Amino acid sequence: MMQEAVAFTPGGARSMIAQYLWLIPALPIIASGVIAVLRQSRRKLAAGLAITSLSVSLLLSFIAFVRVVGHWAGGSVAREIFNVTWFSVGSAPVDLGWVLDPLAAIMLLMVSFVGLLIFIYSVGYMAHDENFTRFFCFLSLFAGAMLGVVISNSILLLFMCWELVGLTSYLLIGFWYQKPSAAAAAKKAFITTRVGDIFFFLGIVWLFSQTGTLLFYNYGVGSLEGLNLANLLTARGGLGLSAAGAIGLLIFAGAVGKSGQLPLHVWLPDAMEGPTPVSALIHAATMVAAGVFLIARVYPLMSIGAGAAGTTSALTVVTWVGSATAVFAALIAVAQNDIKRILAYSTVSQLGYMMAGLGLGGVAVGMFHLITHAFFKALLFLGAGSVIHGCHEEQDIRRMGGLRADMPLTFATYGVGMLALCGFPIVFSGFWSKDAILEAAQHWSLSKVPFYLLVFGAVLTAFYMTRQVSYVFFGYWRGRGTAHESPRVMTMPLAVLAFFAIALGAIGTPGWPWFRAFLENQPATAAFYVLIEPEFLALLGTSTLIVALGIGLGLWLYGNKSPKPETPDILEQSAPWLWIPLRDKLYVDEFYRVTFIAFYAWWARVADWFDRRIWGGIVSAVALIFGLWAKLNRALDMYWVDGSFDKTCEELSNGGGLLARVQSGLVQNYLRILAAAVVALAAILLWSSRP
Amino acid sequence: MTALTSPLTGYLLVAALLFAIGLAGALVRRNAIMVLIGIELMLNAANLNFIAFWRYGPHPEALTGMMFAIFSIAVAAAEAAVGLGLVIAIYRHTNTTELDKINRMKG
Amino acid sequence: MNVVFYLLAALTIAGGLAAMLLKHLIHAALAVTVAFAGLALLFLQLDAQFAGFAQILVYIGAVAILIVFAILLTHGAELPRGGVFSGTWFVGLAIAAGVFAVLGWAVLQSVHALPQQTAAPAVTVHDIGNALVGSYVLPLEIVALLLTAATIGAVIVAMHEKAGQK
Amino acid sequence: MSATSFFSRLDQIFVLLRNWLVGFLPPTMRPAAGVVLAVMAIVCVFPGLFALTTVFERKGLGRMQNRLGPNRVGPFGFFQPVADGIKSLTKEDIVPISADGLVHFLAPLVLVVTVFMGFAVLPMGRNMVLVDMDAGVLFFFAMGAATEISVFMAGWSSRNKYSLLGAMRAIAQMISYEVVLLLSTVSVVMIAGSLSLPKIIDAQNQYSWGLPHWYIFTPWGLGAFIMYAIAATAETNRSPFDLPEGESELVAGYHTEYSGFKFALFFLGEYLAMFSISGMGTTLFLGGWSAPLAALNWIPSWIWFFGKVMMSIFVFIWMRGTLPRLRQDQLMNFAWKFVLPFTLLNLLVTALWRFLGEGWPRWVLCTLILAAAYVLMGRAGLYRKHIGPRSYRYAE
Repeated sequence: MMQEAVAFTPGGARSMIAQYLWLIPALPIIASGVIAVLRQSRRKLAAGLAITSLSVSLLLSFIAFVRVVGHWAGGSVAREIFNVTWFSVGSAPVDLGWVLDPLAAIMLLMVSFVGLLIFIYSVGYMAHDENFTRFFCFLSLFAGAMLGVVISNSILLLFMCWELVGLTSYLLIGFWYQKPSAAAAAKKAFITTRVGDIFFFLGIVWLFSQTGTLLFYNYGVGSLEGLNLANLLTARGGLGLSAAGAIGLLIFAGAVGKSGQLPLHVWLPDAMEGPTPVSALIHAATMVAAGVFLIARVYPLMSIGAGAAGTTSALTVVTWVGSATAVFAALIAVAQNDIKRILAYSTVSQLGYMMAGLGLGGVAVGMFHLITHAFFKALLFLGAGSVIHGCHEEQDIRRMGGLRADMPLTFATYGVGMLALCGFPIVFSGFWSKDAILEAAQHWSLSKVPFYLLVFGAVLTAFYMTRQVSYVFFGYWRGRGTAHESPRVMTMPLAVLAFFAIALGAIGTPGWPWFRAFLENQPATAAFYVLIEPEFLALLGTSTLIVALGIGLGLWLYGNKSPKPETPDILEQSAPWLWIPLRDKLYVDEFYRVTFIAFYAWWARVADWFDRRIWGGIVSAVALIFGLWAKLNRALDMYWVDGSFDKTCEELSNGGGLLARVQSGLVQNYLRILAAAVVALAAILLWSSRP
Repeated sequence: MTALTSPLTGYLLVAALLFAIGLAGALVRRNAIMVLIGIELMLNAANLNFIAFWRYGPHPEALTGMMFAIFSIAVAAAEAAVGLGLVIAIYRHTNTTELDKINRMKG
Repeated sequence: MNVVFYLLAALTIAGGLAAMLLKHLIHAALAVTVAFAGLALLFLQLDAQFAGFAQILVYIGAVAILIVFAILLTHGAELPRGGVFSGTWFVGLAIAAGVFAVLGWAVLQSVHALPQQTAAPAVTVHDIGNALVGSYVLPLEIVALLLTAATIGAVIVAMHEKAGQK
Repeated sequence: MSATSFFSRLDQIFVLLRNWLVGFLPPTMRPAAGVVLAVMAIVCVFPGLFALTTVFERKGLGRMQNRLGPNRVGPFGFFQPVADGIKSLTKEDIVPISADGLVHFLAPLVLVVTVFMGFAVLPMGRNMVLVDMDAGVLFFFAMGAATEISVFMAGWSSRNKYSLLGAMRAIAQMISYEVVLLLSTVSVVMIAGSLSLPKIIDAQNQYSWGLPHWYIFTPWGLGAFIMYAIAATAETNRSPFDLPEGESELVAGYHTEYSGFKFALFFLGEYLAMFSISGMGTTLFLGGWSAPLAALNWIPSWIWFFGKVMMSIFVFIWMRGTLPRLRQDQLMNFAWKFVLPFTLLNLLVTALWRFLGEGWPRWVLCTLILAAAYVLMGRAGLYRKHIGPRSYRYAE
């Protein structure tokens, strides 16, 4: 099969790396398989295997990246694909394949790099866990699956890896399954994402039935290129959408589930029950971003047929959902006291930013924020992990404080992450990526509302991050025992991530939009004059204002005064009407509980009731009737005892005996009767069908 | 007789005869193993039909009959294995393999 | 309709008949082996090399041996007292005759309707292989599963019960 | 004439000879006559080889057990087989009174015939194959499977518990190892992409840097060859798998009750089976009649073929002189718990090899996997003390 696939690809000039791209996901998966069979005591070996395999993947990803950059700089088309026909059902071939293009290359690099850092970090973090090997088995399985999502060129393969990722996330959230809360959270995450995945799968099926191919790119006959795409545009999709739009929305539903967008965001905060490295890797940097990546991958589907407004209904939906999520989650984050929950809600809101960026400004804008966010949010989570580690598994920020003295390195790096998240101007990468989104929102033709929403969200982000930092690192120590700095193996990754949280901004400034050019496959031109144009300066001013407002507000309310853990929050004292709902996460969970869950419970009860009452009732009724009948018979017997009755009985029993003789239990009798019947049937048929 | 001018007819008749023989064996022999052998014969007769139709049919390149025969050979092997295993198990329970002695529904 | 066909047909039928008539089970098993061989040769006569060899491999190599083993394991080698034919053998014979009558009649009825391809089909093993892993891949997988299940099942069924489990 | 043409003639000498002989006949009869000639050649050559081999085996075993082998009849006792032949022909042919006459008579014939059939598809030299069958490999193994029934006939018909036990053992062993035999062949078929033996040889008959592309020189090929060799030894009931005729336990296995010419036929049949299965192994893994070095191509192909076959025969004899006999349960466990799993693994590796396509990665990957598997297995064995260094206790 393989050979044939190679044979009929025109222009077989395919680089080695593109051909062996599958090794990148395969290595971690193999490693996890090996780790799975290791004995629990082989901790070093397990960690070593996982880290080695992932670093090899990182190396390969880097080679691939260089390769793509070379293509791009060379001006040739920067997409290499490699397809394999897995098997074919009837005439429809089921194709798998992988693609190496700027999008994939960037993601590969990001995932394997951040993943590697987090692997290293977890060696320290999980050092005292007895299920160390299991942890690394799951973790590297996840890494492999995630890399698979990134490179896959066939929507089926993508879906497989997607589900695998979901599975590992489930396993890792429930890693400490002794904790009922963890088990519950795992189940919640799994089921909630299923809801989205069902729609996703429908989308896949529809796409396949429309285009007849599972491949995204296949030299002009893939589902995202050439004629197929045009047909998708013309085909009707219902609700006044084109098929492309409808399928895009279905796929977007999958993305909503995976990356916690508005209706389905509830699982992400609970997912923080898992170990912190998991939260950092899966629920901040990579997996939740997979949804965004998915939209970026199928962007042609979403964006085709853009009207005069320069956007499509699908993209509009994406935008609105994104910006709504951004503000919604940011609001909730303001009133949380669990250090990881705050970060989780901030993740949700940042994902909203990315979605909005995709909807407003296209792939480059969304992806840029994805990449930068991956770094600084991973940084924040790992920092939070280090804080938790240092405070003896304490997660309530009200029971911390003054840590800047005790854990200087963590504090410094955390500060960097926080500023990057707030989008502190010029210096930090977060600024540039968020700025790009805001700019895109400002120029959006349909409505200005998303812009205002996003701006408000930015203020809130700055605010709650300031609140958290001043709670954790300033004031004086309010926890039990004394805090201590984490081991080197944990702080080193923090430092590296912090460096990137700053440096990454350089590749995406309006002055030198290398990232955008790379993703959109145009030559990158440095235009530093943009940086001093009034327009940009105005934007710079506004965002500076935003950040300043947020941070200032935060400092004014929380700065350096450290209230007793028991005393209610300042906002709660001043504005309980605002605080209470926010603290209770705007009652989304409660809402679901009283609507969907209640509905299902009710339905179950109904079914149960049916079983008991109706069917059971029927049965007992029948029994009753027969009982009556029997009584009647007895009465008849009493009044009507005579020979004829006995005779009938005899006849009946004889007839029964005759019939019973057929049921002799002799197999050959049955066979005989069967054969005779067949003969008779065949004879009749033949006779009737005789010319 | 003119019927046998077509080679296919000959094969079909042979297959029919073989099938009948197998059926007869399955019906008249008392030993379970012989019944199984009879069934094997019937299966083979069916295979012969498939192959013959494949050979003389209009589309031999479609391989349908051939494939059917191959698959049925594989399935027949499985059937023989399971059937004989059952016979042996029955023999363990009721010390006999003669079907007209095995008429109780529970061993 | 050449002489080879008649010979092979005679061999096959003779084998089948002997298998069904011989009193001794082992003889019957050997006779049925002859019938299998005859069928394999008939397949070759029909230009179905692959099927023919598969037939030899599976039936003579495996099924026949399996049958023989079963016979020896169930002491089928010694002759039963009550004769080898069931009491109502004539019924069975009549039904079988009926089947043959119907089938033969049908065949002879439809002589003129039968296809008359005379050119030997040019089908190589390569084509068969491609078909097996191509359009027939699903049946292939299913048969693989079936065979695995059958193997395990046969082993479990024929396994000795533990004491007290019976 | 020039040397090259001379050697090419020498290479094709038998083919030319046949064509020359056939030339005397009218054209209509030529193909049939050619086949008949080839069959006659096979029927004459291999029994001759068998005669030689018996002498060699007895002398070789003698050397290994440092004693002289047969050395009375003729120079160095090389006419021993002649004497044996005369003896077996003149001996009385005893049939036990209670034996099943017909079956007892048919068994050796079935064996010899089916074994001879196997040679029909073996290419013994360039253009020296009796029938180039499209499904040659399948045919070969079908014939191999058919021999089992003859073994059973022999064992069962002679109404002798030793014979029956021997036959049962032989069949159980043959069936178990036939699976391995076929599976290890499948990997070759997978790579060569054909069931026809000449095609398989052509696939191996290429040279890079003067070295041949024999399958034994690939990781999976080596593994498959090892498994094939084990299975072949068991399939031909040779030591250490010679339980079916373990003389210390059952007198002579399934041919205990045979004497005279029928016994000779069994003897012949077993050695022919050895030849054919060695020829098959040669064809599948050792490049058949192709020369081991490009430089040696001038040597006639049939010399290479028979040389390789005799080499493997020698290995058979060597093993017989070296290894102790297994126990029945050991035999079965070995078949199902060690050989079969590794053959399957080997098959997977072959598939991987095919999948990876040209290039160095497939060498590295396949070698790593197989080596890892074998090493791990050895470790496991040592770990659980199943295999590994034995400790002997000597009587003091």
